[in-house]
Amino acid sequence: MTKNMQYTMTKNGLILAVFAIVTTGLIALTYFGTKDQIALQQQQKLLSILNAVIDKSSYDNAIHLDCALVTSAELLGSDEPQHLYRATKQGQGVAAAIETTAPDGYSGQIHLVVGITSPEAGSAKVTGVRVLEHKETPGLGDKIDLRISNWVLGFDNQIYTADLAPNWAVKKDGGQFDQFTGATITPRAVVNAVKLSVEYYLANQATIFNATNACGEINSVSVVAEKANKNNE
Amino acid sequence: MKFRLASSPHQHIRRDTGQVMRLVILAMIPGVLLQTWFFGWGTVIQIGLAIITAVVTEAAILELRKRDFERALKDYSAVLTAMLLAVSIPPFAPWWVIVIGTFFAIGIVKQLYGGLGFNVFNPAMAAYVMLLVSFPVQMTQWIPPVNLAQYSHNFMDALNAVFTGFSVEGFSLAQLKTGIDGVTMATPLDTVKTGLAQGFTYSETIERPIFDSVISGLGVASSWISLGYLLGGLYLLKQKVINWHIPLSMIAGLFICSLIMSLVDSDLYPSSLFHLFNGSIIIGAFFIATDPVSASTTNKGRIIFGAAIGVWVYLIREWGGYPDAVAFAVLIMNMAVPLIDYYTRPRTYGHSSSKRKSKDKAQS
Amino acid sequence: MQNNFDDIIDKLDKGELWDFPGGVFPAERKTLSNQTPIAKLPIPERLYVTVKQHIGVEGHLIVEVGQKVLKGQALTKSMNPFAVPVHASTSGEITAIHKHVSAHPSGLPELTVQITSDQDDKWTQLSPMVDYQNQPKTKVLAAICDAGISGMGGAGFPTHIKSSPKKDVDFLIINGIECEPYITSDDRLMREHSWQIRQGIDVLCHLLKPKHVLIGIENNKPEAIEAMQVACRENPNYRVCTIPTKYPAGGEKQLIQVLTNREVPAQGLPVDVGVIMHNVGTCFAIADAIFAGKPLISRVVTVTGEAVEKPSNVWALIGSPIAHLLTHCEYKQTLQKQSNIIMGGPMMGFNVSSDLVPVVKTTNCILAPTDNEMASNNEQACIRCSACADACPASLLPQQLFWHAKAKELDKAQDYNLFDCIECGACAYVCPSEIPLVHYYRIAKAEIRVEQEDKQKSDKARDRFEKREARLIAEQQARDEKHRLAAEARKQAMASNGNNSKDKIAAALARAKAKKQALSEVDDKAIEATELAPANTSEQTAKAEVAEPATKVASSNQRVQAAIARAKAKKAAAEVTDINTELKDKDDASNLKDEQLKQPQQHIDVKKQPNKVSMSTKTVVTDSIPKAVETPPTEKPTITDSKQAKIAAAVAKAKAKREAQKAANSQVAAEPVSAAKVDNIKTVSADELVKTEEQQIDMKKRRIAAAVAKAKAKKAAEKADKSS
Amino acid sequence: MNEFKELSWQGLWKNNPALVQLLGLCPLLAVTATVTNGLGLGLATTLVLIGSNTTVSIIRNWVPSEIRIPIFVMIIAAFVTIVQLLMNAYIFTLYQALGIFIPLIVTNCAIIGRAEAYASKNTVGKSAFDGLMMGLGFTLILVLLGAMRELLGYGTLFDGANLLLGDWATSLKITVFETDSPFLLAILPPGAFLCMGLLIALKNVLDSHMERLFAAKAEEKVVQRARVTTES
Amino acid sequence: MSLTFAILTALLAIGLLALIFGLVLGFAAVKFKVESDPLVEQIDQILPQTQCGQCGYPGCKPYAQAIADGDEINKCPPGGDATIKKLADLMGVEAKSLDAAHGQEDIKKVAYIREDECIGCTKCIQACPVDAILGAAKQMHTVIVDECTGCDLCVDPCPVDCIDMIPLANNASSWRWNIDSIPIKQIG
Repeated sequence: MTKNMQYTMTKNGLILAVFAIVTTGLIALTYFGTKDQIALQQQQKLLSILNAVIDKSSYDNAIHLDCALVTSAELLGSDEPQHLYRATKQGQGVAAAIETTAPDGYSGQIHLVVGITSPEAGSAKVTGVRVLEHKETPGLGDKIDLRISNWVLGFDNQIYTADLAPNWAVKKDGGQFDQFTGATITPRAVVNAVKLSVEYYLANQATIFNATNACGEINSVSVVAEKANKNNE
Repeated sequence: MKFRLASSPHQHIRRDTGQVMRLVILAMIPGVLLQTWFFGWGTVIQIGLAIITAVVTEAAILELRKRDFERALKDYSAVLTAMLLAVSIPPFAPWWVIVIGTFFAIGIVKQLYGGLGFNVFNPAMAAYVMLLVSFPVQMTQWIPPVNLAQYSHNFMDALNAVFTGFSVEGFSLAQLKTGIDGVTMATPLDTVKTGLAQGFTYSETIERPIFDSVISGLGVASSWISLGYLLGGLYLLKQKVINWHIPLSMIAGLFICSLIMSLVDSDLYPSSLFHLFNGSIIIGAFFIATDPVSASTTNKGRIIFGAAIGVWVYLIREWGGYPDAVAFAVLIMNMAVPLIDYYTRPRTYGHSSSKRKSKDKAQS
Repeated sequence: MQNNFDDIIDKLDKGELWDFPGGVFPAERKTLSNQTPIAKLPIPERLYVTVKQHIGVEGHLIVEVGQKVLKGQALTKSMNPFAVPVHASTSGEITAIHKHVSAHPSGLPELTVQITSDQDDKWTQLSPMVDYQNQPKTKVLAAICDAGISGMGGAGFPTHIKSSPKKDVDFLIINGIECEPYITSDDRLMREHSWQIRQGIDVLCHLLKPKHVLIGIENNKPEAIEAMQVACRENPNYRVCTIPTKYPAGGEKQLIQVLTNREVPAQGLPVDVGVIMHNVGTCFAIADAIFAGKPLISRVVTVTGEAVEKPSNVWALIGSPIAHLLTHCEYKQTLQKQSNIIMGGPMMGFNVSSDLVPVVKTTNCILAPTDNEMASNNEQACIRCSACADACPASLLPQQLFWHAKAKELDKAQDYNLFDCIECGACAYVCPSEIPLVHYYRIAKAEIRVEQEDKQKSDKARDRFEKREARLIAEQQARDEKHRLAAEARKQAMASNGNNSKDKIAAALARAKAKKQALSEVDDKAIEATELAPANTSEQTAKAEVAEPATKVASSNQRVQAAIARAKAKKAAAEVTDINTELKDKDDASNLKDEQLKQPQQHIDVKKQPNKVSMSTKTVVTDSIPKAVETPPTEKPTITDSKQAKIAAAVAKAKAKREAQKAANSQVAAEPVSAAKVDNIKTVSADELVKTEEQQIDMKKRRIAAAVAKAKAKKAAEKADKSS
Repeated sequence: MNEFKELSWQGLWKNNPALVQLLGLCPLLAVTATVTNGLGLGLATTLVLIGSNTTVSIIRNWVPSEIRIPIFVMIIAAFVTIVQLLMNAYIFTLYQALGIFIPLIVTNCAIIGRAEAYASKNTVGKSAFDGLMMGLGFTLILVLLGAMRELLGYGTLFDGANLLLGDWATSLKITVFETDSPFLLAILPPGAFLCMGLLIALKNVLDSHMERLFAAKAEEKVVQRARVTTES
Repeated sequence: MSLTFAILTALLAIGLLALIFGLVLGFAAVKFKVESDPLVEQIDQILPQTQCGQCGYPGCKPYAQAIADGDEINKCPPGGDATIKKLADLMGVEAKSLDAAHGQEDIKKVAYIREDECIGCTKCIQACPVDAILGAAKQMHTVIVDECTGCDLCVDPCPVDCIDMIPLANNASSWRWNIDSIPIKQIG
C-alpha cells in the first residue's frame, strides 16, 4: 500500500465521516425541535377521525389517549392486535371506536374504524364508519371512501340487534344497504366487517372498558393516523 | 426508347396487406353473426360506430401527418381494429365508450407510434384495457342473451339504448340488463370469481341460485360465439393468413395451466373447458394475439409468445383483479416481443448457433 | 453437423431427400418456351463482346481495331489465374474497342470489342483433346481455361479454378434445377444434348475424382430427367435426383442442402463440405472445349414472356445484342407500356437499360413480360407479418434486415447476417406490403462495402499523415540542431578572434552560413516587411537546388550564365537581407579563423559546397554534385532562367484565366461593375507584364505584380461572391 | 445578469428537468393526480433543490471528487428529512396531502443531477438561483400535468387547494364538468405517462416552431479553414 | 436521557460507516484509476482522415481531441451525415445536420494534375497532408490516386492552377444499386 493511497483513504474517510456526523446532527436537532409539535399534530388528527365516528359531545375523556388492544381474527378480521378507543363520560364507558379489517375486499383488505355505542343491552348503534385504507378498484369499489361518495354515511345511526341481523347485508343479498353499480363485493365486505365489529362490541362490552390503557405513550397512537395519512393519497 | 428499371424480384405473389386484412374481417363474420344472434343489434351498432370513428380518426391523423391517407385506408387495418374492439365491449355500452376507445386505439396506440406496422401494442386491446380501466361500470355490464332477457329489444331499441341509455319504450339500460329473474348480469367468469372470493368453492358457485339460468345461458352464448370465431380462425389458418403457432400455443398454455390447477383442487379452480369457452379466449387466440404487427415474428418466438399469453390469462383470471384477462395478457406479451424476437433468432444457414452467442458476447 | 457420406447415399438409395427451409412457389410459366427445340439464329451484323464476363480479373486485349478475327479466336489473354479469355464468336473485323453498355444491373459501359461479322462464320484452328484421360490434369484445366469457360448458371466463376480444388470431393453435383420461373434453357439443353452433358461430367470426374455424382433436376422437367437418366445409365456412380419443385432449389447452397443435408459454412465454399457444383450448361461447354476444341462462344438463351410472340430457346452467340434475339422471337413492344426487358429470370434477373446489351456467358434468359405479368411497385408499410422470414431459404430475418438496412444501421444489419442473403427474392415475392426487400439489402451491402473501403482508406491516410508529421518534426529538429551548431561555431570563432591567419574560403563559407541562418530566422518577417525579400529568399534557396540537376546541363553555356546571373542576384539579395535583418555579426563572421575549418561538421560541408559552386561560377560544377544531392529536394520553389518566360507566361495566363472567370462571376453579382473593373485592370496589367523583357529584376516585379493582382482579384471576387 | 437570464431559460424551458432531462419521474408521475398535489410537491422539491444546491456549492472546494456523490446524497437526504419534519410539525395539512412523497424527493434525480452538474462547479449565488429555476421548472410541469389529469379525470381544477393554501383556497376549485363516470385512466399512473408524453410532444412542437422562427435571424458565421500543412 | 444516548449512538454509527466507506472509496480511487482516455482515439477512428481542415482544426486528430473536449460534432463535411451519426452514437448526443459554415458534403473526388501545365514548383507536394503527390522540383508532379483523400488542400497553392478535383469514376464494381426508378418511399 503506497503512501499516496494511505493519504487518500484517510482523507476521504475523515471527510465523509465529518459530513455524515454533521448532517445526522442537523437532522437530530430538527427532530428535537419538532417532535412535540409533530406529536401534537398527530393527536389532533387521530382525534378528528375519532370524533368523526363518535359524537364529540357524548364523552368527556381524552379518547385518543384511552385505548385497549384487542384481537379477534374472526370478528375483527385480523390476527394482529387492533386499537379500540374508549369513550367515557364521567368514568362510564359510553362508546368505542374499533379499528377493524374487512379481509374480503375485491382487492385485498379494507381497514375501517367503526364507532359504536350501546344504548341498551343487546342492541348497538353505529355512530359512524370511516375507511382508513383500501385498495379497491377506482371508479368501482372506491365509493366506500367518503371523498368519493357518501355511501359510508349510510351506516350512521343504524341500529343492530340480533333480530335485525339479516338486514345487515347489501340489497342484492336481501339486506338494507345499497351496493354500487357494477360492484357488489366491496360494499358486501364493508357491511360485513361493520356488522362483525358491532357483534364484537356487543359481546365484549364489559371487558373492553376494564382493560388496561394501552395508549399512555403518545407515540403508540400514531398507527391510525399513519394509516389515515396513507389513505389520503 | 426508355427502358423500365426495377429491382428483382419482378414477380410478386398476388396478396397485399389489404387483402390479408379483408380475409381476417371475413373470418370474423360467423362470430359476429352469432354474437348478434345472442345479444341483439347492439353488437352491430357498436361495430358501425367503431368503423366510422376509426376511419375518420385515421384519415384525420394521416392528414395531420401529411401522409397519403387514401392509400392507408385501403389496407383495412383500421376497420379490423375497430371491429375487434367493438365485439369486445358490451353491446349496450353507451356510444361514447366505443368512440373514445376507437379514437384511442387508432389515434394514440397506432398513429402516435408511427402508424401501421410501428405500433408496439395491439391497438384494439390497448383501447379495451383503457376503457376497462377508465369506465369499469360501463365495460363490465353485459346484457343477457336475447332469449333470456326480461325485456326484448329490436334494432331501434338497441340504437336508442346505445345513444340515450333508454330503449324506445323507455326501459332504462339497467332494466335492459336485467334477466328474466330480475338479476343484473355478470359474466360467468365474474360470478365464479365473486363466488370464490366469498369463500364458496367452484362447484358450489355454479350450483348456487345466483349462478342461474341466465348466467349459464350467458355461458352457453359465450361458448357458441367462441365456436363462431373458432370457425373463422380455422379458415384463416387454411388461407395461411395466420400461422398455427400462436393460437395453438396460447390455447395450450391456458389449457395446461387450468388442467394442472383443477387437478390439484377442482373445488377452487374451474375446469379447462370452462376457461377455454368463457370470455374471449378463442377470438383472442385466433384474431387478437395473431395480429402480426405486435406479435413475435419468429416461429419459436410465436410459440413462446402464445404460450406466455395463455399462462398470463390464467394467472390474471385466477389471481388478478379483473375476471377476464386476454387483453392484459396480450399487452404484457406485446412488450416482451422485441426480447423474444432477439433471443429466438433462427440459426442462419451456414452459421452455427454457438458462434452467434460468442459474437454477441464479444460485442457486448 | 456434416452428414456422413454413406448415410447420404443410403438415404438417396431410398429415394428420399432433405429439404431446405422457406421457399416459394411462383407460377412457373415454363411451357411458354420449352415446347420447341433450341433454334439457330442468323449471325448478327455486329457483336459486342464484353472483355470481362466472369468473376475475377479481365485479361488484356491481344487484338486491335481493324484486325480480322476468325470464329473462336481469343481476344484477350492473361497469366492471372483468375482470368479467362473471351473469344470472337464469329469471323469478321474488329471495328471498335470501346465502352459499351454492359450486361450488368447498372448498365454502365464497359470495355467491349465490337466485331462486324463477315457472315462467313469461319472457324479458327481448333485443337480437340479427345484422349483427355491420358493427359495431365493441368493440361485439361488449361484447355478449359483457354476455352473461356466460366460458370454458366449465374455467378460466372471461372470453371478451371472450381475444378481444381485443394480438398477431397465427396459429391460432384450437376445443377439442372433451373428453379426460376420462365427459364427453360437448361431444360432444353438437357433434353437435346444429354449425351454431351454427360461427356462434360466425365471430364469433370476425371479432374475432381468425386466419390459420387448427383445430377439434380426439378420434377417439373420429366423429359429432361428421362434424357439425363438415359445418358447416365452406364455409370452407376452417376445418379439423377428428382428434386421437388420449389424456388430457390437451384441455389447452390439450397441444392447442396436438399441433396446432402450439408451446409456450406458462412463465408465458406461448397468444397469445404466436400461438394463441387457445376451447371449443366457448363458441363456442355466443357465437353465442347475438350472434345471439339471449341471455346465458349455461344449458349442457349430462353427468350420468353408474353410480350414476345414466339417464345423459345435459341443458340445465341456471346456478344449478340439482345435486340437480335428479341427480333427473332418477335418481341412486341406495344404490349408493354414502357419497354421492360429482364435479363435472367423474374426472381433474380435485372432490367436492361438498352436493347444493345450483349448476351454474355451467364445470360440464360431474356424475359419480356407484359405489364400485368409482373409486379407493380406499390410499397406499403411493413406489417411485420414475417411471411418473408417463412420464405427465406437461408433462415434469415428479412424484416429485421429491412429495418436496419432502411435505418442505415449497417452494423446491426450485419449482425443479422446480411451477407448470408443470396438475394433470391423469395422474401420480396411474398411480402404483402410489396416492399422491395432485396433492393434494400443490395443497397445496404453496397454501402457496407463502400464503408469498409473508406475505412481502409482512412486508416491508410491517417498512417500517412502521422508519418508525414513525424517526418516534418524530425526535419525541423535537424534544422534547429544545425542552426544551433552554426551559432556555436560562430561563438567559438568570435571567442578565438585573436588568431589572424585567414582563409578566404572559410570566411566566405562562414558568412554564407550565418546569412542563411539569419534568413531562415527572419523569413516570415522579411516577406511581410519588404517585397524584395521573398524573391531574395527563394533565389537564395534555389541555388542549392539548381546544383542538383546541374549535372545534366553543366556543359550548357546558358546554364552557366544563368548561374552567374543568379549568383549576382543572390549577392545583392543577401546584402538587402542583411540590412533588413540587421545582422551585425556578418562582418565579424567574415573574419573567421582557421579553427572553424577544423570543425568536422558534415552538414556544414554539405551546405558549403553548393554555395561555393554557385558563387565561384567558373569552378568545376560537377565536383559538388554528390554532396549537393543531399540537400532536401522539397524546398522553396525555384525558377530556372531558361523556362522563366514560359513559366511567367503560364502563371500570368492562369491568373488571367482565374480572373476572367471571376469577372464573369461577378458580372452576375450585385456589384458587377466595380468588380469587373478591378479584374479587367489587373488582367491587362498581367498581360503587359508578360511582354516585358526577361531580366531578373523584371522577373521579380512581374511575379510581385502577379501576386498583387492575384490577391486583388481574389478580394474582388470574394466581394462579388458575398454581394451575390 | 445575463447569466441569470440564461439560467432561468435553461431551468424553465430549454433544459427543464421534467420535460427534457426526464428526471424525477417517480414523484412526477405518482403525485400529479391533481393540481394541488403537483403544486405541493413541486414547491417542496424547489425548497430542497435550493438548499442542496447552495450547500453543495459552498462545500464544493473541500470535497474530493471520489466521495462527492455520497456527500451530495447525504446532504440531500438531510435536507429532505428536515423539510419533512418541519412540514410535519408546522404545515400538517400539507404534509398530510403530500404524505409519503416527501421522502421520495431524496430519490429525485433532478436534485442530485443539479448538484452534480451545476452546483458542484459554480458559485453559491448562481447555484441557488439555478436550484430555484430548476425547481420552478419542475413545479411548472407538475402543475400542468396535475391540471391535465385532474381535468380529464374529475372534470375539476384546484380541488383540495385548501389543504395546501388554507381554507380560503376552497373557493379556488373550478368544476369544468360534472361526470358520473370519471375518466379513470387519467387519474391512474398510466394516464400520467400518457399526459407526460403529450406534454413532451407539445414542447418539441413548440421548440421546432421557435427554431423555424429564429432560424432566419441566426447570423451566418464564417469559419476559417485550418491549414493542415504549412503553405509556403 | 435515553433519547440523547440514542442520538449519540446514531451519530457514532453513521460516522463510523462513513469513515469505512470513505476508506473504501479512497482505496478504489487509487487502485482502479483509469490511466488514459481512449475516447479521442475512438473519435479519430470515425473521422474520415481526409485531413482537410474544414472543421477549423489542423487535421482529424486535433478535431477528435476537440470533440472529446466538447466541440460540436457537425463540422466535418467530408464525413457527412454518416460520420455525424456515428459520432452522435459514440458521444451519446443527438445527431445534428452538418454545419453549413464548414462546407457541404460532396461526392468523393480526387486531385488531378494537368501535367503539361505543371511547372514543378512542389507547392502542392508541401500542401498535401498525406504525401499523395509525387514529384520533384522542376519535375512534373502527379497524384497517387489511391492515396489522395480529396481534401483539395493542394488546389489553392498551385501557382498555375493546374490541379482539378475530379469525381471518382463510377464503374460496375463500385456501383451502389441506385436504380432511380425505384424510389424508396417514405412510409409510416
